[in-house]
Amino acid sequence: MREIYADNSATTKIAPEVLDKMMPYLTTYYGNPSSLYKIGGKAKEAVEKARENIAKNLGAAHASEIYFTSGGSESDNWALKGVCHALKAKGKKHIITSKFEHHAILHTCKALEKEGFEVTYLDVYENGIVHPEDVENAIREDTAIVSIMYANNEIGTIQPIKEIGEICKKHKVLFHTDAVQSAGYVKINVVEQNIDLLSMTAHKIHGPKGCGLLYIRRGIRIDNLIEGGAQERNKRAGTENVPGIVGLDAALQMAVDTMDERCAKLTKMRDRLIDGLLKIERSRINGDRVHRLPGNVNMCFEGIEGESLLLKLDLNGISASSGSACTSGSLDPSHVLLAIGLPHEIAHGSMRLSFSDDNTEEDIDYILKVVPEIVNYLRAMSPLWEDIKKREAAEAAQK
Amino acid sequence: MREIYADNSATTKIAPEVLDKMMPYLTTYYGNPSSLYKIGGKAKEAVEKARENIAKNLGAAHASEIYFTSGGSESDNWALKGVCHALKAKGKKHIITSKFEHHAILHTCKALEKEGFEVTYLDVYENGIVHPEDVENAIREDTAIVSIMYANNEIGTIQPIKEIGEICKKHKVLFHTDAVQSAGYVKINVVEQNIDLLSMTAHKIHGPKGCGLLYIRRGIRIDNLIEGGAQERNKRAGTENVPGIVGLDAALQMAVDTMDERCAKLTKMRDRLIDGLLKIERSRINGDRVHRLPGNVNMCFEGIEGESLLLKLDLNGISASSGSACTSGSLDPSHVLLAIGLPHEIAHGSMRLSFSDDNTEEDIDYILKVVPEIVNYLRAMSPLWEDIKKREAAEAAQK
Amino acid sequence: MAYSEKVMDHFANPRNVGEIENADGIGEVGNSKCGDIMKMYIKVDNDIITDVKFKTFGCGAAIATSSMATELIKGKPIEEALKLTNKAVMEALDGLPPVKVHCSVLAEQAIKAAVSDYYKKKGIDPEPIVGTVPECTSCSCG
Amino acid sequence: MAYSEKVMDHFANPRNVGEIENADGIGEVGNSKCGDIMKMYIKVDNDIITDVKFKTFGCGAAIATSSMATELIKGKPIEEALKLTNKAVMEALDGLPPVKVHCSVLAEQAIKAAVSDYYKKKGIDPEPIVGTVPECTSCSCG
Ligand SMILES: Cc1ncc(COP(=O)(O)O)c(C=O)c1O
Ligand SMILES: Cc1ncc(COP(=O)(O)O)c(C=O)c1O
Repeated sequence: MREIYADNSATTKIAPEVLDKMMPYLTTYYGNPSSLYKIGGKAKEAVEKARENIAKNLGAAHASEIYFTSGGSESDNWALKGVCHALKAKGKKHIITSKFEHHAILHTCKALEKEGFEVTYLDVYENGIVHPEDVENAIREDTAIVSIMYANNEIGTIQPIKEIGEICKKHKVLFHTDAVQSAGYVKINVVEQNIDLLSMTAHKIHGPKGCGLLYIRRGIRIDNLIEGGAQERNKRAGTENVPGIVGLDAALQMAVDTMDERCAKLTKMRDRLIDGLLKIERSRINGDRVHRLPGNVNMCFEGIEGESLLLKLDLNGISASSGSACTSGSLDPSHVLLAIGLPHEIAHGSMRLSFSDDNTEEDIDYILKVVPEIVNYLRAMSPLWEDIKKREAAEAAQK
Repeated sequence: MREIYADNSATTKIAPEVLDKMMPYLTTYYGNPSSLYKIGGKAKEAVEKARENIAKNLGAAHASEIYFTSGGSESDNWALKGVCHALKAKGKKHIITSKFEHHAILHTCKALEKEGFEVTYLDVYENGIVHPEDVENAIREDTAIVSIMYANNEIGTIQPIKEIGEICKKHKVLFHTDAVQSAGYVKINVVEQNIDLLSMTAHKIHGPKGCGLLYIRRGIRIDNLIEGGAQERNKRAGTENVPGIVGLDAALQMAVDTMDERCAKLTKMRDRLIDGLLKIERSRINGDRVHRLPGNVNMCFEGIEGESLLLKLDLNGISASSGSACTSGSLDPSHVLLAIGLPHEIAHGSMRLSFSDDNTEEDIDYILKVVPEIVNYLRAMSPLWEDIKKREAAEAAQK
Repeated sequence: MAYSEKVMDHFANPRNVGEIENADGIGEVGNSKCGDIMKMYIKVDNDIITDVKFKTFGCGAAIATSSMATELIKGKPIEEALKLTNKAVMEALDGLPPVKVHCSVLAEQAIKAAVSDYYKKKGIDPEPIVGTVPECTSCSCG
Repeated sequence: MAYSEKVMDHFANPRNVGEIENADGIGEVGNSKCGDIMKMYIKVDNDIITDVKFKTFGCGAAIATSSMATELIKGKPIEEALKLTNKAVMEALDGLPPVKVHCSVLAEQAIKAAVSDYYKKKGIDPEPIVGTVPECTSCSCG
């Protein structure tokens, strides 16, 4: 059976080239970067080279604006809690974000609400895109930070980051963006896009799990999330995950180098797949078709439930997801799909396929063959589908 | 030239056996453990197997009491901030710790002091050991938590954990221990030792950097440090660092399996080295000689400064440290050595050698040959040593 | 979501899928907001459930529990079918993940609902025999 | 702590280590609490520093800056030696890590202190020529 990994938004395979670059730091250069002696020096050098190169790839003005973390969730938590706690003394107590952020942002907002901060959750409309004017309208005297994700993890919609950045700059409000999903797929330039803080993680771009970063523009006051040793210029304690950092840099570099060609290829595959799957009756694509990550396909098929669809896909060799991996196992339907206005019973039945460079047009052929079969099979045993069909028949008869 | 790595308290080389166990998860089983499909299932299985096995090796009653983190610093921060924030509502606002904890604890305490918590920093006396009765005397009505490290990272002294645990239990106060340095070198049993929370990190025991854990006894109320997805039973968000977790488990298992023999060997090497180096005039061993990690040697040589000693050692192929790696580069002398009562000028001149199973008796021979030569060389160019000698001569003449 | 092999077997090859044309009893439980709907059809002869079929909209566990439940009551006296607990269904499937326990509850309820319907159709008040079929409570949405 | 090759060279093979028996001037700066003490000996002939030696208790950078500073003033007129800045010492060493800049300041001060001592010994008030040798300020302990 064909095996297709189509859940690259959840996590990716470490690219062999990336692992190769990490290996010396998993074996020979194991020293502590903060130490004096030679093998520590090699590790230190690797960390600082990675920092410089990453800064360049993100358009940051200074390498020292890149702080390594354990991943996207830590970066998101640090950005919001760190800035809010630091600005609290200045009377700032308001946060602006959107309804369909990742839980690393939304749950952090909830925690900050408990502490007394106020949060505005902006609408993302039917196409899954925040309106910059909504950001502007929501800004208050006491707004500490605006946090809008660069691209959504479930439906892949890309937000007007530059416009939001300009608005934040104009009103002198900090702007954070969770770029976990977009890094490596869009051209990021934190200076040109007026981004003050940016979260990233390695494992979404063929790097290792357990390593991410927070870009913090120079001069921004931010409290520490993890206190301790003097690592990361006293801002983030803990012995540096040297192989992870090297892997993060290698992965981002590879993504930047291959971006144009890779995205063109993925966009073509994506659009053919969407067009093909939309031929299934009562199917829909979730989120804007144009402002969309090149590898993201998120669809609903009425009358069937998401998990059984995914299990069937798995039995047919296709690894997919119904949304964010971190919530699978929960009974609630996707907060993202509810945010774009889908009713519960349809939100329960979503399928996210997310592709990487490892996928091929043959994969798309196979998926286009298998998915309609599965949908038909599951609909045949669905009482909900039965009802839909009966309703249709009744309506047709009325006419 | 002989190359000797003698800074295993800073970090260790990943054992080849451990890396072997990690490799499948760095290559083939890259799936997200929270996902539905098969390669995610393999990852999930590995994480849960590691959790169970680690629980067993720490004497925890339930696998679900083990929470994976990015390392020792995060675990320490989470333990203190999480418990204090959760117990604040109950009027608890006091923390008991010691003067020579790792900065991950001390700086977290400072941050909590800024929030209004009160902290008692217990004396560690000349031998570097906390007195359990001091803990008992410090406990107040509003004490939220006691945090005493299992073994000190600079001078290797092992604390009376069981006794402190009993006192905390008696007074119904939570007890956290930072076991980052002791794990793998002492028999830990969280139930028997009345430990409520325990921090560990993989890279100190021949596991990978960037992965650690916090043991949290069932029923303890603790706020999250990193919010987001439902990972770690909703307590610690972020895509699991599967290879890291597998490596942490493999490293701890190996350490437990080899503990008796390895510690006996290390103790013998350590004691021979200390005896040999104490023959150098005006040298001293820091910290208790008996209640001490088997691989730790921490000495001062009057009249010479620590960093130049370390650089000389490095030029002679020996990787050592002057204390904790995270503070090297700072101008201040070790807070640990000051805590055991050394004056500044002596505290500046410490050398920590920390050994692992990879070290040999031949290493000890070589160090015993090289260190006295370096000490003599540096003293010959030290104006401080000149003064000491002059003072000695004057005192001798007076008699 | 780690499903047992039994669950996966019943999901991949569900037994008794479909409808019964002139069913003696039909029960439907759950709702689409919850994410699970089970519909069960029974044929009864001499107080024996001679045939049973189901249709389910729902997750893997919902389909597997439907399938297993039908197997467990097929050919059995009504009295015995009514004694089938969600626990027995779970055990027969070698367990379910905690978040999926509600599916087994649905399966138990679907049977009761079908039997109730059978009695109602016969003009017998099902209440004293079947009891009330409670709403799915493990499902907290709404 | 990444030291340049130059620093490591001057640390591993320090030039002009030792004392001068009948030095014309001796300067000592720093203190042991700080972790660095530099002692500099000069021999002066016709306002030319004909010989210079040092003893240093301190880190690698302290030893290297002492060594480099002595090299830079050896054989030079006093006037020129007094113009030597910590920046020049650092540059000659291809730079120092930020936390080690104070070592180069100490080296500059050690020279000034030795020259002051030389003038004092000659009965000349050094103040108008050398200025005051300030206390090490980059060193915040005490
Ligand atoms: C006693 C102690 N606690 C905490 C830590 C921090 O661990 P990590 O570097 O994994 O964050 C260390 C070592 O760095 C340590 O020795
Ligand atoms: C948009 C977004 N933000 C944050 C995260 C969290 O990243 P990590 O799993 O590395 O903590 C993810 C993915 O899990 C994501 O998709």
